[in-house]
Amino acid sequence: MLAIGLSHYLTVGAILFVLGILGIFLNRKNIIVILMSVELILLSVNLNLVAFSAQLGDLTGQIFAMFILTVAAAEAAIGLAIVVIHFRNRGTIEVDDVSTLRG
Amino acid sequence: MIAAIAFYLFAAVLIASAVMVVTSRNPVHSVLFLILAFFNAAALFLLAGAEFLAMILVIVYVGAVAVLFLFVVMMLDVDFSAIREGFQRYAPIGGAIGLVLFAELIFVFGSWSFASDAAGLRLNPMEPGADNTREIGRILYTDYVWLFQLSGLILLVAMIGAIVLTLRNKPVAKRQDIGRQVSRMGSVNLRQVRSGAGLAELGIERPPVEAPPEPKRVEHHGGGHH
Amino acid sequence: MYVGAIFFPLLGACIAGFFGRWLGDKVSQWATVACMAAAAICGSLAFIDVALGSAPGVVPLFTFIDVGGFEVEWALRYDTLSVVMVAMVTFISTLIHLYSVGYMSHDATVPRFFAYLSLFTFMMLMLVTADNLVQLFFGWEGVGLASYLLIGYWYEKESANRAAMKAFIVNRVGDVFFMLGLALTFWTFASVEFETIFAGVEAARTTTFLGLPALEVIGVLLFLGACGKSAQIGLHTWLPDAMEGPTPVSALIHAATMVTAGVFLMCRVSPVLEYAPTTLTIITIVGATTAIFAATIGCVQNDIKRIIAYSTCSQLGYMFFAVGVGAYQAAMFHLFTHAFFKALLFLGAGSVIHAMSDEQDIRRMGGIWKKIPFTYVMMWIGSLALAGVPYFAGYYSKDMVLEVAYAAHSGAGNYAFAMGLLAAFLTAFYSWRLIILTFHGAPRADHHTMEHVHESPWTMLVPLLALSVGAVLTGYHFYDLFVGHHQEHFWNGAIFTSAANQILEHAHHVPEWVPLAPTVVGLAGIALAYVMYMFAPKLPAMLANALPGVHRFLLNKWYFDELYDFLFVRPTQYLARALWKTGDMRLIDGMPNGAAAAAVSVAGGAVRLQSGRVASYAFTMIIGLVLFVTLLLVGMPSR
Amino acid sequence: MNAAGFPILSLVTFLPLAGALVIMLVRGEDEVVARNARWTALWASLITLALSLLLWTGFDQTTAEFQFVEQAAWLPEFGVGYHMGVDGISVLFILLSTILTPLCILASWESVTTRVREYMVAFLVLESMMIGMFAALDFVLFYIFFEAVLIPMFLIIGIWGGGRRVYAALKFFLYTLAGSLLMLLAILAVWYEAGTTDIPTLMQTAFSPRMQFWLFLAFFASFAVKVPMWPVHTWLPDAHVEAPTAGSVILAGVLLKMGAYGFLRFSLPLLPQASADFAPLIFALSIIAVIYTSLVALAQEDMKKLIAYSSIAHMGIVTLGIFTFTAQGLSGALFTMLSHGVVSGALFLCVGVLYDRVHSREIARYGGVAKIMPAYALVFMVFTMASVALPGLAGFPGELLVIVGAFKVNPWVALGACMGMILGAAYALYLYRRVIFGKIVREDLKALLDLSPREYATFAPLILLTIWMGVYPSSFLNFFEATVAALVARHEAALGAARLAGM
Amino acid sequence: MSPMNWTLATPEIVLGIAGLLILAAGVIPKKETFFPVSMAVIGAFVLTAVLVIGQGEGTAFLGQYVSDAFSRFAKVLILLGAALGVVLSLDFNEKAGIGRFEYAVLMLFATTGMLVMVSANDLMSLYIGLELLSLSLYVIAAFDRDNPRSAEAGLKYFVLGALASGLLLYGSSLVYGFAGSTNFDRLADALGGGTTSLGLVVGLVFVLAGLCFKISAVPFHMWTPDVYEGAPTPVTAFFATAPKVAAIALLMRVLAGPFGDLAAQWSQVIWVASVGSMLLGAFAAIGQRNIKRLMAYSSIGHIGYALMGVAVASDIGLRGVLVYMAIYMVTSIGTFAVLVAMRRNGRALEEVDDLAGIGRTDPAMAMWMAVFMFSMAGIPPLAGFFGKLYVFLAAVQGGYWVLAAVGIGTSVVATYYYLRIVKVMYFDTGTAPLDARPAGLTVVMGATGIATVLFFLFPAPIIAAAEVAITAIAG
Repeated sequence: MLAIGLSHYLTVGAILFVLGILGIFLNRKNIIVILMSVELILLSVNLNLVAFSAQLGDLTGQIFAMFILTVAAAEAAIGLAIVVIHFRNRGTIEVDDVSTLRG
Repeated sequence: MIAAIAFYLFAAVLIASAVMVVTSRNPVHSVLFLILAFFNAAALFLLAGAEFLAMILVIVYVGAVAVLFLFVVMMLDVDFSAIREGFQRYAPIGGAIGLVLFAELIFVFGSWSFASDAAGLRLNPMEPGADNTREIGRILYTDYVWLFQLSGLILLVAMIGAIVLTLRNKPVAKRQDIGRQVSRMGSVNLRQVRSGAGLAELGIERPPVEAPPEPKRVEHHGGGHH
Repeated sequence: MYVGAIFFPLLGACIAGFFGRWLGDKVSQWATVACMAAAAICGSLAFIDVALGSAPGVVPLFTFIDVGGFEVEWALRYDTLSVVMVAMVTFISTLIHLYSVGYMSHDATVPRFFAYLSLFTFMMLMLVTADNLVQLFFGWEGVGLASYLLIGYWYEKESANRAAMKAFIVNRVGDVFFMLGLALTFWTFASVEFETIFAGVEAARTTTFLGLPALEVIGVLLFLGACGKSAQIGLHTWLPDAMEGPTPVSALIHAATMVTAGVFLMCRVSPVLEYAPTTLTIITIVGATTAIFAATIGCVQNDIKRIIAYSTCSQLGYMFFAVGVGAYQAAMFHLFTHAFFKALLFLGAGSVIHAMSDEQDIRRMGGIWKKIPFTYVMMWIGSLALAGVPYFAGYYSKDMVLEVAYAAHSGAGNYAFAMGLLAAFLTAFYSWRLIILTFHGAPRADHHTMEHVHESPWTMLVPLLALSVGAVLTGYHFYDLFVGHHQEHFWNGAIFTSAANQILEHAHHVPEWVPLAPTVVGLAGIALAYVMYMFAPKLPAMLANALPGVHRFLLNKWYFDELYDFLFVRPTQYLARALWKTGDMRLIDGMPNGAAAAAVSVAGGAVRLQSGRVASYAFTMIIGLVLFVTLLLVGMPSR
Repeated sequence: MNAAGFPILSLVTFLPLAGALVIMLVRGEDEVVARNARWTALWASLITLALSLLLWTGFDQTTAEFQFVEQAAWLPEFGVGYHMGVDGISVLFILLSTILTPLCILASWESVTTRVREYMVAFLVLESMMIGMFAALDFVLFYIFFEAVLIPMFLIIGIWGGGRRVYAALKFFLYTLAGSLLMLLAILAVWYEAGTTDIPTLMQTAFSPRMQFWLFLAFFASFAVKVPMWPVHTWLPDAHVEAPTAGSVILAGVLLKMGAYGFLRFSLPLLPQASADFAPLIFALSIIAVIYTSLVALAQEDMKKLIAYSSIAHMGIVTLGIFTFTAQGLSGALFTMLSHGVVSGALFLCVGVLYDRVHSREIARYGGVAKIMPAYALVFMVFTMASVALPGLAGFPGELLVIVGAFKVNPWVALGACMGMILGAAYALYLYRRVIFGKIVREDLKALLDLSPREYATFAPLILLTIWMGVYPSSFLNFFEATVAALVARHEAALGAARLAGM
Repeated sequence: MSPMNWTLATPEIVLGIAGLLILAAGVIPKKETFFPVSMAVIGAFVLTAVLVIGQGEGTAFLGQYVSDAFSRFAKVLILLGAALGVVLSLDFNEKAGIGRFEYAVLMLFATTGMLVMVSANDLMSLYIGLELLSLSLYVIAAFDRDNPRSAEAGLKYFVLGALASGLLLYGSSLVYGFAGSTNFDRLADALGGGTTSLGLVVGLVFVLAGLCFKISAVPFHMWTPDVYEGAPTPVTAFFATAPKVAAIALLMRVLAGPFGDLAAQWSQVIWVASVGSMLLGAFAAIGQRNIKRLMAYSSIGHIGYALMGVAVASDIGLRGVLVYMAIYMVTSIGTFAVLVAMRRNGRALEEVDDLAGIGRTDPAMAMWMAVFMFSMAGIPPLAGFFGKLYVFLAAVQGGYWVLAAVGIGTSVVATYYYLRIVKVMYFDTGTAPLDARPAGLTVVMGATGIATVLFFLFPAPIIAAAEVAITAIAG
């Protein structure tokens, strides 16, 4: 079914996944980039699911991916809403400034 | 062969743009690279035969989510030049951890095996040659109606959330109030106007402007100091 | 009657102690005197019944303890040994109660004093009538308590408190050995009842304990206990200090009764001692040493009561070495006579002190014999009896003691005899030193005191008179019964002597010079005292200057107090503080407190991880994830 | 059901709790609430006392069986039940608790003026838990009561205590908690091993030597802290010093007994082999405790601290007695526990009397009290003497029996215990001398009043008990004679069996 | 394949529809409808709870949904916690200016999500339920939007939550890839086949990571203190109770059900998480001054104890977890009722020291708070002791001595800070009394307090129920 091996897809997925993770915790810029990193992670998951779906010849993976897309959209909306109110309160969306609560 | 070349090409661009998403200094650039990444991912979906998902990815992600990102980036009006450059000081160890994780995943994929009866356990096996979109549509609205409805609920929650968090009833904001419009009888004069009469003839109708309230007069008694 | 003799004093103590405040001084003191008199009558009747009528008996009261074979009854054992003590104690105690009526008349808390006194008598009677070691120990500790209370009677005096405490604690040291002896007795004989013990002695001869004959160990332990109570050398230090108490107390407790409890105990366990020859030897040596040691100190002391106290100590040594050579009867005899004349001496001294407005230092007395002639005579009688001048009570008993020591024909016996003889000389010497310095010569007290010197009231003089009669007559009168030809009938088995022990018999057949020797040395001592203090008053000072070391050594009581202070008191105090401040507060508390501090610092560290930065949080999560994945990939060796 | 015909143990256990509930429901002015709380507490505890006297009269002294047994399902699927009952070991401790509580309430009548309601509630809850602990015949039930005691005691020390009360309360709580949690593990292990926590059933169960070893260590951790044994004793002086008078009384009178009770109830019968193996260690620790703490007591400058240290020394005697495994030693230990409960409780009350008047526990602050408070001096003397084990008073029979028992096992151990007698006399008399004797130097002391009628009422029963226990101890010893005999027999049988198995 | 069997899911459907109706009803009136909407939501919870109790057994929606004794047990707990959570918010939100009806509606949808979670029998339903819960929670964490702390809390929770769900999904994808199915029953079949692969195990670990985030187990706990502190107090109360129960119930179902055969693997992970949580919960709370933050660490510690039961991987252990969570939830709600009531001169208080002296000024509240603290410390006879008893019993039975020992040690340390609160309330003297508290809070405190105190009288029913529940998933 797959034009190219499963492991290729999985590897690409893994790279995206790791990039997404690195984007979250090595990022010092703004929070929106973190949200985008989350999108990358979800993308990698979708890639995995699609690859497995194709490999197994089973549609469940794609259905799963559908739901993930839906939820990711909702998540993005809420995430951005929270970023907005945070910005309104603080006037900044720098990552390291989100640290008044600690200890 | 072509498929392989296409895969490598799209995968390479995908990864490159993902890297740019993470490392780009300007968030607007990040969003744009994200869009590029989505497009490439959609292409990879297509290669894997998931055509419907590929389309959805483009429509939903590029059309809605990415644009939303852009919108917010613009709206927040952040002074990006002030944002500090570079990674955190523990970037090396972070990178190392990332590498370890990646290595482990690769190691795992290298020895990937399926459950012995995986084929028999499939819930929705694909008919050979069936239309991907049709099939998905069929089972999504029947077998998965429960989750489908719940996803709707999630979207509703997202909507409520976004509104409740960001919507402000500022007294100065202009909002449409249908009820008020409908019930607005006395303040607007309806007048029979001859058809064809232009502005030049009728002039611009304006509601009577209330005089601004007079500033309260302060009585000065005796001219003494307060 | 048997019960009454014991419990009348307790009744008196309760009346005076609990209701004294409401009854008033007069009523409560006479109530106790009446109770004592009743007890004395009961006691005398019991003496006639039991000792003279040879009708011993046991009055059981109720069960004290009964645990796993460890059975102890409250019971009153009346045999000759105890009844001698009962009679003597009740009689002397009655007299001293009477004496106290006069002596303590100016005191603020008279009922308290009488309550203590009666309580003491009760405890002493419990001690002597005990049917088992535990009850004996009850009395033993009880008299210790009463003694503590009475020594510390004037509790506002720091020295009195100190002395009281010292008495109690030094006694406790002895008591500990008593208790151990008691425990060993139980495990040897499976009982602490005298009857059972005595019956089992024969069988227990082969029992060993830690490789030693059990009987010997029991004997030594009990003897060490007795040493505490009877102020033998080593544990004697409390007795002189005990003179801080009111004089009647000194007379009753620290002369006539309590201090002799040790001797009584030794006689009581004579069946055991009979089979513990080594113990007997130890007793002999310790007793003899005490006799001479206390006598030497007595020669240089200046406190009138302390001199008599050392004399008591010395006389107790006599009794002990009499026990040590197996002549329990002789020990009892000396105990009996000693009670009278020593009480007489103390009461006489009290009368002197009373007359001298509470002055006790004989260096500030002198020249008062004409003002208090009655007391003077009494003191003479007492001293004569003490010195063993013929036909006074002490003569008979002391002679007997020395004779048995000689008759023992053992090394220890000879040592005892020699020491006893020397001590007899010293005894006579310091007795007359006391009399001369107190009554004769130029008055050394201030004018004011001298004006107030007066004879004591009749309540004090009547007891003196009664005791002087005893001091004169008891020796002659009871010689036959106690140690003479009627002794076996008299003791009626209350004192056990093995078949091999014929010491009394031998004592009657010692060479002629032996009975004479004490008298001779006694007279020599008296003579020396006259020479030194009457005729050549400068001699003592010269002697002291000539032998400064010896004098200081004696004056400081052989440095026993200093030694104990150095060996026990100071290290204890130091250790107490060190254990508290270092051991408890620093080391032991240091652990939990340190753990608490460590927990707080760990907490600080844990909290510092919580930096508030989202990126680090995510980083932590990923590290955790990687850790878990690695954990499973590598495989954890064990859980 | 049982000899009394109705669930007397449960009644005695939970009656104080009911009293506490009533007090909690009282509303109104502070004054009124305080008064009502006092009287309610007193009556509740007195009725409890009266009921508990039925235990005294109804107890069959001839048998080692559990009596007044009550059983009810509680957690049947786990083998945990509500099982109450008493034998010779526990019955007198229940009585001790019920006697001391009213006295404590009386003693706090005037000295506690703040938050009286809470105070009385805490005390009644405390009483309830103590009684329950002694009556529990189920291990889990026991543990619940055992631990629950901590809560009211923590509050009593912490709220009504002295200057360093917070430190003391926390130390008390955490120390004991740490110990008992280990015991909890052991209980769980026993539970798992035997399938039940019913104590009479467990007593029939034999554990493997290895298991016994670990179980003993865990029990030991808990009970040793509670006793307290050296070197985990330091919580006690602090707790005592800071606790209010009545708190100290209960602490010394009953709570300290819980550890020793645990040894008797669990360590000995359940783990005979390990108990025997560990006995030398216990001896060593006990002797150290006796001598060490007696010495430390000698150096104290605070009255309560001194008495607290003396308590540790006495408890050293108790542990010593328990691990002699002789009838004398065990009975002596039990008797010492009882007498110490009465005597040290009374001593703390004595300190409280002075503290109420002068508000200082510093020894140097006093002197010459005998002059103005002769009755008090007498009372204090009685208890001091009882504390130094003067024959004829409560302290003696126990110590005598322990020493007799210990002598059989090891004379040197007995000698060590005897050292405690000497030192005990030293510190007790030293205290008495400095406080009661001497001249009055401080002006304010001259105005002190002697005992009030209420204080007489508090002390009278204690004095009577002290003398009764001293003169006629067999009336108490008879209660546990049969039980102790059975205990010793079982212990020897178990050891004999183990020895046979070893061959 | 089981049929659709719609009616089995009645409770969730009813709750969801009720939510829509309430939302609609709340929007229309002109004035703020917070109070009536909250009441309606509570009513909906009660109704749902009744339905849950009467719910049948079986699966629905082609195996995506399951109803059994376990789910019913958890659901009743969740609904109880959620209802009380709404009660706690009533007065507080009004005073804090966040008394908007959407709050209650979001609580309702979050609860719906939780119900879906505990009934999930498929990785997808698991994910959807979890996200329904999470998204609602993100919003209500930031609900006090003008308060920077609340916004920050929401942001942190969101970012880390999104990461966690990413991990969960990645794991799910691997599991799906291995087994070819997302249905739990089929997963169990696939794993029962005897073949396991590294991929599956790694997938499992990722899934675990996602779930551990929700229950805030170390090392996925980092959000907890910050979010607890920043969010409005009633929100914190809600966070600490019902979602915890739901998440741990889900965890148990996943581990005991489909992954039951991999117990040897996941038990190690849970072991580490348990030990870490206990240690962190005990130590990090020591120095805390903010009482909400302290409660956060405390909840981490409690999760550690609960995980002890999971790690043992036996019926007894799982039963212990259920009992533990039930008790923990009740006690927590009581505690938070007290925290919500901490208000002086109209200002909400959050410092431990603000409790000073309430033993005198507000004895009833102090008493209940003390009861809760002692219960959390595990002192008998309070309920918390029984929770610990059961998990320790499981650990001992399983021979997990290290776990038990760590549990003991951390219990003692943790007791210290619980006692510190009691100390502050009773031993210290306060400045001024707190404001009078609304009756609702008094009722909640009293009810949970009495339940905590009297649990020991009748522990059998709840334990029996837990027993039955566990049989349903593990038997």
